[in-house]
Amino acid sequence: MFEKILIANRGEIALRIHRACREMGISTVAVHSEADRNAMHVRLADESVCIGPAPSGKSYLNKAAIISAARITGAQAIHPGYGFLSENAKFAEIVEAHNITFIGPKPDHIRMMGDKITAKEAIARAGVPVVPGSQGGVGDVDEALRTAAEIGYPVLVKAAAGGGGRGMKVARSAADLETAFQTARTEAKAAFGDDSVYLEKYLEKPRHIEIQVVADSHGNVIHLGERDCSLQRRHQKILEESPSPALNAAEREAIGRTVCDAIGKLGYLGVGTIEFLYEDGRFYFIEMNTRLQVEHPVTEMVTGVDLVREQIRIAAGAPLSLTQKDVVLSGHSIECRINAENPETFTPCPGLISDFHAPGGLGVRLDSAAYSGYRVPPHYDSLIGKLIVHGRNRTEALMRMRRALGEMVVGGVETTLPLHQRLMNEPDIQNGDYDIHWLETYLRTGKGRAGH
Amino acid sequence: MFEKILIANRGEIALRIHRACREMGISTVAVHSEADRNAMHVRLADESVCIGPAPSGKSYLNKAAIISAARITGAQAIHPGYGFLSENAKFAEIVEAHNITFIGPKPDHIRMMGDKITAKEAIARAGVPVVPGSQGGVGDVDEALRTAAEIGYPVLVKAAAGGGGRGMKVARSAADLETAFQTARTEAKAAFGDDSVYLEKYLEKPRHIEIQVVADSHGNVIHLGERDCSLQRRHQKILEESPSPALNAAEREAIGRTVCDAIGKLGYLGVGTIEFLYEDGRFYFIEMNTRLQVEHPVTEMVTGVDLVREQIRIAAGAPLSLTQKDVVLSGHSIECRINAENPETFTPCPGLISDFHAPGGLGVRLDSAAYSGYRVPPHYDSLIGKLIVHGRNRTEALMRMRRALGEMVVGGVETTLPLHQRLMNEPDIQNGDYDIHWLETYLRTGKGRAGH
Amino acid sequence: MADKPVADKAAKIDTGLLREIAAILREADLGEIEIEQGGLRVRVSRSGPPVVHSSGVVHAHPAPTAAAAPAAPPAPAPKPSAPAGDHPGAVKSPMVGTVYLAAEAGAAPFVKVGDAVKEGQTLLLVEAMKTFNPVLAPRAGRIAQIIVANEQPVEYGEALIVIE
Amino acid sequence: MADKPVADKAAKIDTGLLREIAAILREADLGEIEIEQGGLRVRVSRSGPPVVHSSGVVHAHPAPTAAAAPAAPPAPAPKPSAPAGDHPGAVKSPMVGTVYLAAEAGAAPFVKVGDAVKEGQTLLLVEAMKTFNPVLAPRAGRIAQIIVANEQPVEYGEALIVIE
Repeated sequence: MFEKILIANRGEIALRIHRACREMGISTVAVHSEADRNAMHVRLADESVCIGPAPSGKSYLNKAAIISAARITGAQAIHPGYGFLSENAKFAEIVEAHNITFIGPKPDHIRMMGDKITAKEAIARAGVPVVPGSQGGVGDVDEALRTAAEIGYPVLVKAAAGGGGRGMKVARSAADLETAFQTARTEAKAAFGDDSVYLEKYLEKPRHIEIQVVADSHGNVIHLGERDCSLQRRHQKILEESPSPALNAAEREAIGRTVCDAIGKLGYLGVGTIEFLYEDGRFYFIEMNTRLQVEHPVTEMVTGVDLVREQIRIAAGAPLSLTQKDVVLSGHSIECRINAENPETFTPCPGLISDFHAPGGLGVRLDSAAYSGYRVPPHYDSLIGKLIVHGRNRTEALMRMRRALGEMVVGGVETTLPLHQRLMNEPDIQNGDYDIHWLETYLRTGKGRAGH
Repeated sequence: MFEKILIANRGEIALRIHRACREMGISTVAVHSEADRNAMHVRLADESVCIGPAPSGKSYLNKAAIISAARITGAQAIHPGYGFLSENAKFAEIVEAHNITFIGPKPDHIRMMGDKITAKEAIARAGVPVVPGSQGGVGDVDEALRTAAEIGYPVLVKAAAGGGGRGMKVARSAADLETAFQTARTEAKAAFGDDSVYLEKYLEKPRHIEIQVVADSHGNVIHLGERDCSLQRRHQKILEESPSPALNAAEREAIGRTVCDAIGKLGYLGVGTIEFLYEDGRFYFIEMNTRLQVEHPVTEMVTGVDLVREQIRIAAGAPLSLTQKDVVLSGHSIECRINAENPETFTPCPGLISDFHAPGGLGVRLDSAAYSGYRVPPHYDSLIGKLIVHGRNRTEALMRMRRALGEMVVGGVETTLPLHQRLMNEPDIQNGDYDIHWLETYLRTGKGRAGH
Repeated sequence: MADKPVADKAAKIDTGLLREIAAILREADLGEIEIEQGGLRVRVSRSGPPVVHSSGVVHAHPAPTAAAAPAAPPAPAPKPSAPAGDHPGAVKSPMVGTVYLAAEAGAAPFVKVGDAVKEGQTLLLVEAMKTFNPVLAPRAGRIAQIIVANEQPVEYGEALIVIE
Repeated sequence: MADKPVADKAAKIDTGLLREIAAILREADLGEIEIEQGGLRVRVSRSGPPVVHSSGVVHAHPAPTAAAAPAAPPAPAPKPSAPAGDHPGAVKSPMVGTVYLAAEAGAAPFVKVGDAVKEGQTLLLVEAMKTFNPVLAPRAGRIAQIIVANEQPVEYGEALIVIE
C-alpha cells in the first residue's frame, strides 16, 4: 500500500481524499494555489506545497508543478479528485512516466471516454444501449437531414468535444435543423476549438440515471446501483439520490449486469460512472465519467462502500474489498449540493463565511471544507458543501434532509440552502416525480411540470 | 401519532429528541432554565417556555413547572430524555394523571428498577443471571460475614439506594468486612438518606456490557445487541462501542434471548438497558436503566434503528417497526464523550466556546448542542458532545475515530478530546483488551494494565 | 404564547444606555461588554451583532405545522429577543402558568392601571397545576402597566405588571 | 521540506508594524485591517487572533507516521505561519522544484553573500521536471542573504535570495 499520496485537487473533494488516506494510515500532501493557503485540507494534510497563483491554469491545472511537488515530497501516488486534471489522459501518462501511480483508470480509457463519439462507439460495441443517432460525426447539413430522418425528430445536435451543455441544440423538425446544426458548430468551435458535431435522438422527459462501477486489476467488476441526478440546472446537478425513485430491482439488476459486462470487456480499471438517460423503462448511454463523481456519497451511504478507499486499493493493485454478491442496497440516500450562490439568480457569492454550523445527528453527513472564518475564493467553482442524509426509506431520508437543512448555518455568503428547503416541500420531489427538465421549469414558473 | 411533544431535558439529548420529532412531523416544545435561553434546542424548537432559574432543582427537576408548560402549550406527550426526571416514577404518574403521555415505561417498572434490591430480585425471578449476593439487605456485620462466607471473597458492600459509586466498598477478606460494611452504611446514609446495604460477589476484571431492549404495548420485545461501556472513570462512561470486542455471536444471541424473555415476563414497555458485568464468559446483572442511555447512538449505528423514534412510536401505541429477525448488526460503532473538562484532572471547564467545528465525512456522526459562541453553563453536567463513528469493522471504526478527533475543534474551553486522541493510540484499546478498571489504571499510571 | 407582539416590547429598550456602553467599549478598546442588572442583560460586542435581551421574555416561535417549511437556519450568535420587564418596577411571574386578573370569572380585576397599591396586595393569580398562586405587590406604588392579559400563559420570570 | 525551522522565520515579523496597524485599527475604529505588500500579508482583527503570514512560505508540517497521534485540532481561524521573503528585495521561486546553487556538482556557486550582481545575472537554478530553470536577478544590487540551501525543495513563491 502507498505510504504517501498527493492530492491534486482542492475544496471538499481534497478533504474527502485526505480523510480516506488518513483512515488508511497513508500520509497526505496537499498542493494548493496561493488562494487556498488556508484551505481546510491544506491545514489537515501532513505536508503542503504551494504550486502556483490563484488561477487554476497556473496551479491546479499545472501538470509540471504537481509532478514536481510529488517528486520533492516523495509521494508515491497522485489522486486527481474530480474536475481539473482528473480526466486528462496526458496528465495520467506523465504521472506514470515519473513512476508515480495515477489513482484512476488507464490513460487510454480516459482518452476513449473523453471523446463523446469514440466513447459512444466503444460502449455500444460492448453491449450498452445508446441513444439512436449518427454513426460518428456529421459533416454537413444534408447528412444531418438524412440522419435525422432515420432516427426521427426531435433530434439533438451535440459537440463531439462538448460538456456542460455548450454546443447542444435541439431540432424539433427538419425546418429547425439547419439553424441548430450551424449554431452548434459555431458554439463548439468557440468553446472547444473543434467544430465536430453529431446527432442523436432527443428524449422528451428523460431522467438522468447513472450506474456506479468499480473494477480492479484482477478482472473483478462490480456495480453499486444507480444514482438519480435528474434535478439539474443548466446541466449542473443540484440534488442526487440513490436508489432512483423510478427504478425497480429487476431493472437495476439488468442494467447493472449489462454495464459490468461492458466494463469487463473494455478492461477498465478503477471507479467509473456510466451516465444514462432513462425514459419509458429504457436506458440510453450519454457518457462515461472516468473518475470519482461529486455525488458519489449517496452510493456510499446505501452500500456502505468507501469509494475513495476502493480507488486507492485498486491503484495499489489490491482486489476489490467485496464481490457483487456482497453489495446490498440498504435504505435511501439524498445529497443536496450547497453552493455559494444566490438561491434565485444563481450568481456566485464568494466571500467570508462568518458563521458555519454543520447539522448533525443520526443519518446526516456533511462533506465540506468550509469553516467559520473561511473565505470562499472567487477563482473556483461555488460548491461549498454537500449535505447527505440516509434513511431507512425515501420518506425518512426526505424528512431527515428537511430537518438537517433547517439546522445548517452558513453566514456571510448567500447559498443555495433556501432552494433545497423549497424543494423538500414540493409534492413532485416528495413523490419522486421529476425528470431532467423539472428543475428548470420549476425555477422559471414556480411549478415543476407544465400543466400541473 | 402525537402532534406536539414537550422535551423535558436540555443539552445534546434535548436536541436529539427534537431531531427525531422534526423528522416525524411532530412539533416540539423546549422547556428550559434561564441559563439555557440560548441553547440550540431552544432555538430550533417550535415553541419554548422558560420554566425556572438555572439550578435544576428549580427548573429541569421542577415537576409542576414542566406539567404547566405542557398544559399551556398543549403538548400531548413529554419525553424526559436521560437523567433529571427520566427515572422518576412519581413524575411519570403525575404526567399520566394530567392525561399527557409519558414517553417511557410504566411508573411501576421505573420504581421497581429504581431500587437496586427489588430490581435484582425481579430480574433474577425473570431468569436473568445476577451477581451472587445477599438475599436483600444485610442488617448487621454478623449477617454480612455469614453471607460473604457463602458467596466467597472478595465481596462488595453496596448501598441499596446508591448510584455513581457512592456507598460502595470492597472487602477482600473477613478481616476487611466490618470496616467496609460500616463505611458503606455511613456513606449511604449521608448520600441517600438511607443506610440499607447489601452484599455481592466482587468481580476482579469484569467488562461492563449492556443489552439494549425495546418492547411495545403489543407484547413484542426485541434486543438490539450490546454496548461495551467498560471504559469508565469514577463509574462515568467515557467511551462506548458496539459490538463488544469480547462477545461472539453465540454469546450475544444467548444473552439477548434471556433478556428478551425476562422483559416480556415483566411486561416492560419502551426502551431499556440491562447492564451486566461480564467476566470469563458469564453475565452478572448490575441494574436496569428504564430510559434512553447517553450511549444509545452506537446501537443506532450498527442496527440502523432510530431509538428515539421507536420510543415515540411505542408511547403512541404503535407496534415496533421491526422484529428480532430484522435486526442485523452491521459493522462497528464507537462513541467518544466530549466533556468540557480538563483532559487530565477532569475539572469541569464551563465557559464560552469561541470556536466550534464539527468533523464530517463518511461514517461520522456528531450529537452535540454546542456551537461557536455557545456558553457552557456551570450548572449542569459537562457533556458537550458525543462523537460517534461507524466502520465496516472495528479497525476501520478506530481509524475513523482517530481521523474525526483530529478534525474536531472546540476552542475556548478545555475538553476531553486530547484524552480520546491518546486512547486511540493505546494498543489495549486497539486490541479491545480492556476491563472496567483499565481506564482508572491508565490515568493513574499511564498504562492500562498492571504489569504490562 | 404567540399572541404577544414582540415589537411592543422591543420599543422599550433603553437605546441611550446602549449608546453609552458602545462609547465605553470604544474608549476602553474592548471587544465585548456585558451588563446584567434588574432583569436587563446587555451584551455589546465588536465582533458580532449587539445582543440585547432580558431574562423575562416569553420566547414565542411561530409554530409551523408538520408540512411547513423548515425553520430558517438559526444564527450561531444568539439572536436579539424581545426585552420585557426591563423596567425596574416590573413584577415577574414566579412560575410557569396561566394568569388570572380577577378572583373569579366576571369579578372585578384585582388591580387596574392607575390604582395605588400597598406592599403585599394581591395583583393577580398565576394558576399552575390547578393551584392559584397570588402574586403580591413587592412594594407600594401605582400600577403603571398591566402587561399580561387574563388567562394568558406566562413563563417563569415573565413580566406581569409594572408598578411605579 | 520539514528541515526548515519555522522559528527562524517567525523571528523576522515586524512587530513594530503590527503595533502601528493595531494603533490605526483603534484610531479608525475598524474591525479588521488587512495589508498585503511584497509577500507580506498582515491581518489585524479585533475579534480573532491577529494573523501574520506571507505568501512565500513552505508550509512544512511534521509528517506523522501512520501510528502517530492525530494532529491537534486546527484552529478555525488561520494560524500564524512563518513569514518569509517579506523583505522587498526578496527574489522568489517562479515554480515548485529543487534549488541548485551551482551549475554542476562541485562547481562554485553562481553567487555568494556580499556579491554585487547585475540585472539579469543568474542567481541559481530551480529544477522542475528535469528542466533547470535559471532564476535571474530582477535588478542590480548586492546579495544580502541566500535563504535556501543547495538541493532544497521550494514551493511556488518561496523566497530564495535577498538582494539589497
